[in-house]
Amino acid sequence: MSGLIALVEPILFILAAPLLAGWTKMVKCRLQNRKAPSLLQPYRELAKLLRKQPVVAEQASWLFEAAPYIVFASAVLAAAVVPFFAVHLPTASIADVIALAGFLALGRFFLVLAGMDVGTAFGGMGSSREVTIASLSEPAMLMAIFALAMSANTTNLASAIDYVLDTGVALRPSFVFALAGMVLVAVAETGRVPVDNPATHLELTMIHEAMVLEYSGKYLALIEWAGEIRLMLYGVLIANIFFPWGIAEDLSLASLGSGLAAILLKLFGLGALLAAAETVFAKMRLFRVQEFLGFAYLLSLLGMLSHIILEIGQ
Amino acid sequence: MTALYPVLGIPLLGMPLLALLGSIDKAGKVNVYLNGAGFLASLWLAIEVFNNGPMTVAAGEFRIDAFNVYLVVLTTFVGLTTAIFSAPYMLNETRHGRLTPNRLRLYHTMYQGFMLAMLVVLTTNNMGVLWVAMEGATLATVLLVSLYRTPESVEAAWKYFILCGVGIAQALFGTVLLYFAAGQIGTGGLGMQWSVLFEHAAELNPTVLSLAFVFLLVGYGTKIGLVPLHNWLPDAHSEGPTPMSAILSGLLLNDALYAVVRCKMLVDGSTGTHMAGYLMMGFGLLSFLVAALFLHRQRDIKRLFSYSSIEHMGMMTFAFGLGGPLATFAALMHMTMHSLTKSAIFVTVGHAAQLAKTQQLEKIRGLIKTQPAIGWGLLIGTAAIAGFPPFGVFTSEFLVLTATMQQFPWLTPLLLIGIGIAFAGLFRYIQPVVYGAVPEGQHPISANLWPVAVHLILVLWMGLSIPGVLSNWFDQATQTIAGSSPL
Amino acid sequence: MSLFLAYLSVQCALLSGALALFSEHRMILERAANRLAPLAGLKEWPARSERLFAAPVYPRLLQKGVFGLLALSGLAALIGGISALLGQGVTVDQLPFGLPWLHWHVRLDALSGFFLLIIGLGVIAASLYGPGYVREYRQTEHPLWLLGLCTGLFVAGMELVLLADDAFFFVIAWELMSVSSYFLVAFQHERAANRRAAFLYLLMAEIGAIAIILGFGVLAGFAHSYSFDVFRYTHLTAGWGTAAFLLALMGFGMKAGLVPLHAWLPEAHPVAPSHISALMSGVMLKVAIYGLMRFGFDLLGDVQWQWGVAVLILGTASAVLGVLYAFQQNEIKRLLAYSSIENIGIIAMGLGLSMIFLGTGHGELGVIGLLAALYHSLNHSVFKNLLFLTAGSVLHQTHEHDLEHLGGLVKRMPKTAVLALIGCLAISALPPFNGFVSEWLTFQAALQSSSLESGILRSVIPVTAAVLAFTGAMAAATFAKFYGIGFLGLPRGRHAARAREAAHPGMLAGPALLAGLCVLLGVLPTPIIRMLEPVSQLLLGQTLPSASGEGWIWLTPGSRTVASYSALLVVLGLGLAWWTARYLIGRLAVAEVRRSRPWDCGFGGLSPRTQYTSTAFSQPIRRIFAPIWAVRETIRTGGAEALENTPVHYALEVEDRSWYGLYAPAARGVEALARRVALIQTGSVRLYIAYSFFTLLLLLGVVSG
Amino acid sequence: MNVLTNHSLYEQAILFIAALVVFTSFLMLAQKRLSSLVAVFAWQGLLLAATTALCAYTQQNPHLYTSALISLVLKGFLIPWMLLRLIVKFDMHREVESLLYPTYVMTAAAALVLFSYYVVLPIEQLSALATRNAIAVSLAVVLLGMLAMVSRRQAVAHVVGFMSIENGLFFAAVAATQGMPMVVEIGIAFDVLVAAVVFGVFFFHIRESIDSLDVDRLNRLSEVDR
Repeated sequence: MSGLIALVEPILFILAAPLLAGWTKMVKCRLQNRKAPSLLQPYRELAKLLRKQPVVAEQASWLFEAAPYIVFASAVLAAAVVPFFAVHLPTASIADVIALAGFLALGRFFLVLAGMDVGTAFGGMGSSREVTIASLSEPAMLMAIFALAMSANTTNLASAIDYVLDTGVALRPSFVFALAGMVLVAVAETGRVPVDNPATHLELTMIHEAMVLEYSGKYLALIEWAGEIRLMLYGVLIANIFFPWGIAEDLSLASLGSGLAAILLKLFGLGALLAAAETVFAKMRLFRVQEFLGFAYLLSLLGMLSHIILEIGQ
Repeated sequence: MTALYPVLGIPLLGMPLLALLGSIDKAGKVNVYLNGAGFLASLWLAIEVFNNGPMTVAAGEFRIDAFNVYLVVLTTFVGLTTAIFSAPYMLNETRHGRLTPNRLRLYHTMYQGFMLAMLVVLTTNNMGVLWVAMEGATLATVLLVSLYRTPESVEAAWKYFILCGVGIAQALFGTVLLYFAAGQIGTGGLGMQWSVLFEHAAELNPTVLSLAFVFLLVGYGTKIGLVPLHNWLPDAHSEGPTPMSAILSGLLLNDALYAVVRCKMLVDGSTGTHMAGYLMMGFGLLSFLVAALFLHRQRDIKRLFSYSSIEHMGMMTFAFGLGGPLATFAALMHMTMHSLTKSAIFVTVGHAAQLAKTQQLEKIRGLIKTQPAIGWGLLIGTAAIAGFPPFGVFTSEFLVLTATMQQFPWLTPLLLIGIGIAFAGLFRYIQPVVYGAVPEGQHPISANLWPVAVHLILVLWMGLSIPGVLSNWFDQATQTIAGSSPL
Repeated sequence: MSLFLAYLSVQCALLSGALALFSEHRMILERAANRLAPLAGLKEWPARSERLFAAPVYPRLLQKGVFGLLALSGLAALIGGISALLGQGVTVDQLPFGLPWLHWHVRLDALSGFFLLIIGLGVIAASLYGPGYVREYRQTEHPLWLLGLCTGLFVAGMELVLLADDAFFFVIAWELMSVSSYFLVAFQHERAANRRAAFLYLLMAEIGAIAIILGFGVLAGFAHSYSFDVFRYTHLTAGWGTAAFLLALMGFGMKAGLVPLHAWLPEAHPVAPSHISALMSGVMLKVAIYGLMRFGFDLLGDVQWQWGVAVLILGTASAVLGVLYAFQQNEIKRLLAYSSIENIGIIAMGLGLSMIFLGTGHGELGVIGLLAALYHSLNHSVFKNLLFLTAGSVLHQTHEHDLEHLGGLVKRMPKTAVLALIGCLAISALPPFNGFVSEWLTFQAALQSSSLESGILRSVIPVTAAVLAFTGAMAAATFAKFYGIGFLGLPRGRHAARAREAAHPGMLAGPALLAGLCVLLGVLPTPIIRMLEPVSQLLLGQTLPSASGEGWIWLTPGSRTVASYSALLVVLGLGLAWWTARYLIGRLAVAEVRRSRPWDCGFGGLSPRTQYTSTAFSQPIRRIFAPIWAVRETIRTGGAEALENTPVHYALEVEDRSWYGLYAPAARGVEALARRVALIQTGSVRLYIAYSFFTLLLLLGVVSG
Repeated sequence: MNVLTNHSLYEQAILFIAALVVFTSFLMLAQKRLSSLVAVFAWQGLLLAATTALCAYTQQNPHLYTSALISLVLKGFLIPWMLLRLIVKFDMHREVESLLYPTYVMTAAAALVLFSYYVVLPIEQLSALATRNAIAVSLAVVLLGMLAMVSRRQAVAHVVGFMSIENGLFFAAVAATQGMPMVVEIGIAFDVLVAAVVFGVFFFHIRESIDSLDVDRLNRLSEVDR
């Protein structure tokens, strides 16, 4: 049974990822009084890209063609170790949350390299900006995670969720701050407004899109999909760590089903919030991003300090 | 018949011999043979002492024990190797027209005269004779300093002469006071003999001896080159012919220090306090630090190394002042290592100056490319003198440091800072000299680097492992001086 | 057995050096043989020797022998180190060198065994790589004998440091290591910059050695002996213990390159021949770490947590500043050198954490920190060696060390490029490579701070962990730049465009060996951690049984619920995902890949010059963290006409702030002091007499007063 | 207690001569002309010889007569004569050297005499000899000689100062210890002679190189930034 779950959970995760992207887009369009595409539009786009003939620059090396697979595989692996609708995911102990950050970094590393492989100005620019943002967001994210890990005394996601479930609903300042920090990081890491705009191809503002500008066809499909998985991943992380209630704590079908429903519900909520935020805020200049991420880091730090100062003695 | 006679006799006969032959081309060779014979004789003497223990010769006028016999061997050895170096070097100088045959004759004669004076200083038992010989050494070398007759060399020689003359006069006053103190306890005419004084040290009047020691320290300290009495030293070393710098640095300074240590032994026996030791430590440390700083302001390559001599003499003086078996052992070893290394360095420096046709540090460049043997010799020698292991200088410095650490821990940082500053001072100048591209007009010359190789290999060997004979020897000398053994 | 191998290794290294010396100066060898042979009774030797020495194979044989012996030395060190680690025993010996009352004490235990293993690995790789690399020196006038001799001495020196069991021998070996590597740094001494680097290196090595000697001096002052054995049983007062530790930290930190004592490192490492840079960065720095461990844990004992805080803070500063500086470098070997500072910082963080836990009585947590430090030492030596060697290949094939002139090598030198990529991944701490494992362990150690009593420590340590996270991300950025600019894209210069794969097989075999290790150490951390247990047993008196408690594929420093990582499954998972994706897309996507020109916004004229440059790549970070560097940016435009196209000259210098803050003032201070002191040497003989006169009066006054 | 009454006539004579020796040292400090400086030096040598002879007579010590002879010949005649010849040769016998701060020098000299007495005081209590004050006197002469060297710029004056230091030493040897062993005395005398010759040689060299005998102009070898 647990082996099956280990197989089904990631597959479901991966398959559901474009759905979240579609939902976010839909809500955003609605909020902006536009006509929304279908919820399934991302799936259609993936299918279209997969069918199209990929064009690869003649000076590209093998790395250019390998990178999308690595990006995708690392995203899939990350998806496989995050408890999605059941806490006790058998694969979860392969990697803890630090390793999870490592998987994401691995994917990004190759994406950055791929951006520089063709030797165009856009690619290099995108890569440069990407590493800049990543280097700022990664410590903030780990800081947020540490705040949690120190209270739960674990870096294993399953154990951490267990801990939150066990302690029940409590208004912990550390959690609040860490959550806020985590949300900001998630926005930056998934390339959403106000840090980046996935919908623009304006050279002065592009970050992620500049990197992948040369990609087309199946390669672009893989990268897009990996991006959607990553968005979902952050959503799941936030949902399951900070609001784990409803997640399946045993492997009975009923609880699994309710767990799935709960997480989907939570994700839809988060997606709507994201869309709302993207509607309200404008994209920042690149050199304002540091302030944004600095703020995220500060929040996470506050979270950890408040854990130490306020919570440990109790 | 003891080997002392040939040891002293050879230079004594060598003087008139070279006064006759000194101007011919072969004179250098004759000088080498004379020194070689002297070295063999000194080895013989060493074996005698080693087998039979301390001995006195000629009604107690000469006394050989472990302390001075090893310095005798060192003196004749460095004398020999420097003579080997000097033969082609001085010939070269004559060929380049820097010297006339008559001055070459003077040089060779005085070389032997200097050796004689040094050996008498070491072997005599009579404090008066010691003084006479020390003054004799000044007289023998002072004309060598001005051998080139340049304004600078004349100036250097004059300063050397006046300062050492005045200094040594003070030592004579100290000697008179010693004799006076001995007269008080009725030793009669023997009161000048060191062994007699040492035997009765406890009976000698401590006040007189303290005063005497001040005079002796200032007097012989001038010759050691202790700051602030050192001013003649860099001038004399840099302006004289290089072989002379080698023996001045390698031998004269040692012998002056030897005299001070002998005096200290007497004073310690009399006063029973550490006064003499403290004085020596103070002077030693001051010399060490000041000389280390001076290294940073040099323009002349020989001057650079003469300040390094002051620095090392300071360290030895400090170590002897520290007393105790460990420090004494270290100081004895450092004397040997410094002599060997510094004379080797001066040999390479002489060649370097000859091939670059200048002593100015800024103009000597790219030695390794010009003539690898000289460049490497200089670089390795400098590394050795800067105290890098596994060269012996490091071993002795390490021992000094640990001895200091045990007795005066708060002085060790000063010593170490001094070592660091001195190191930086040496290498900042030597590195550009040996490395880099060859400047124009710098060509290889015929050079005899065997002395350098032999010296450095000896220093390296002793750094890795002190041979049993030698360590025994140092040990005996340490027992003579400090009364106990570090072993 | 292990000690024998260690001796063998030292001897082989020395022999290799001697052989190098003689291969150039064969005359010495021949003459000696001709002299000695008749003495040994070989009557017909002269005739034979002439034939032997005239044979054309003979010089080549000698040159092969140099690196062959070096490889043998490395192999012996490797095996000796492993057997010392596994044997768990302590072997002691005495060598008949040194002072008459203090022979060289030798000791091989688990700690020295582990570092011996690191040396062995580095030396093997270098000796595989070296023959090809030094070939080009043969055409120039650089003396190969010097390179070989000093390499041999250098390796022997490092090994002797590990074997030394008394202070005297230790310092000798230490300095042997420094001096021989100094000659290697100064090897190409025509360039003034190299000379300056060598001088700085030697000077700082000397100052470091002085600090170490002082540290030992404090110990010896209490122990009245130089022997480490006595040190171990000597207990110092807390104040003196701290003094000794701080001195040792300064001395070893200077060699290891801890900020702010690092100034020599980025100067000296790049200018040595590349396989030497690899040894210096990859191996010698670890010897310094060894010294710190030996001194702090073993000799001093009684670890105080304040020491740990000092080490942790220095380590954190080194890590973050090292990587920030590395990111701004355009010179490949300089970049790698700064990255060494970063990694040493990470190792120091592990050590510091270990000390903090040990000092506060949480020995079992201290083990995690120690293991992290040890493991990162091993890892860093492997991947930094690898990167230096591949950088060396690039340098060798292109003669370019500036990233701005490189590019496109992934096509011109495909094998080297793959190896370099592995190195970059490993050093960027990306799973499943080895760098990740040790950083992960460091994080785990840091996260245990919640069990400390002191609130300050509890809050400081996680902050350093977050800094470590930043460091990791920056390291990835740095090596993305290194690889992206250097190997990918279009060649930015003539030399890069004409580069070819290195011809000598050793130049690929050496790095390949290391790359394999990067993967192996990344995938199988648990058995390696098991191997390290004797070290922690030796230093801390306890091990971490739980680390491998869940079987060999799981790495669980605490318990399985606290944290777990299984690199092997990660690799399998990645492979599975990749394969599945490939398979499915192969089924679904029908169209073949088409090759075409890249998108040029319709303007055309894409050229290597329009690529993003290295300077540009690092610009955002440079702007964000501007105060960290001393940045001098000059933009010079040619003409004044507003609408004219004029050439713009852009120059950027990014300099180390520590120069202006620490080193330059110190140098100026010495200069000023020397100027003051020189005032006594006025040249006036009357004044000199007056010195003598007043000295005399003063002393007389003192004595009679 | 009156010191003088305790001594024999000879001893009183020796003390008197000792006072004269110190006086000559003072005179040397004040001489502006080189030739009169040398003359004073010669007088000091003669006084020294006289003291030695007196000591020899009082103590019935024959070898002190030899010493007296040596110092008479060497210090009283030979060296002053050599110096005078050189001065004439260099055409300096009419030259007048301006002394630096003569009053200060004189005050300092007086202080030095006091200082020597203070230093030697502990020793004074030891000696049974009437000549015990001689140590203080000779120390004063030595110090005054050095003061002369510090305060004068003429190389000739330096030599005279140097020689007067030797005189002081010699005085100490004779008066305080009844002379040194013969071999030492001869050695010292030999050294002094050679030194005098060498000094003569140097005058020529210095004059050749700096065209004067002013030692303040011997300042090429300096390490002060200029």
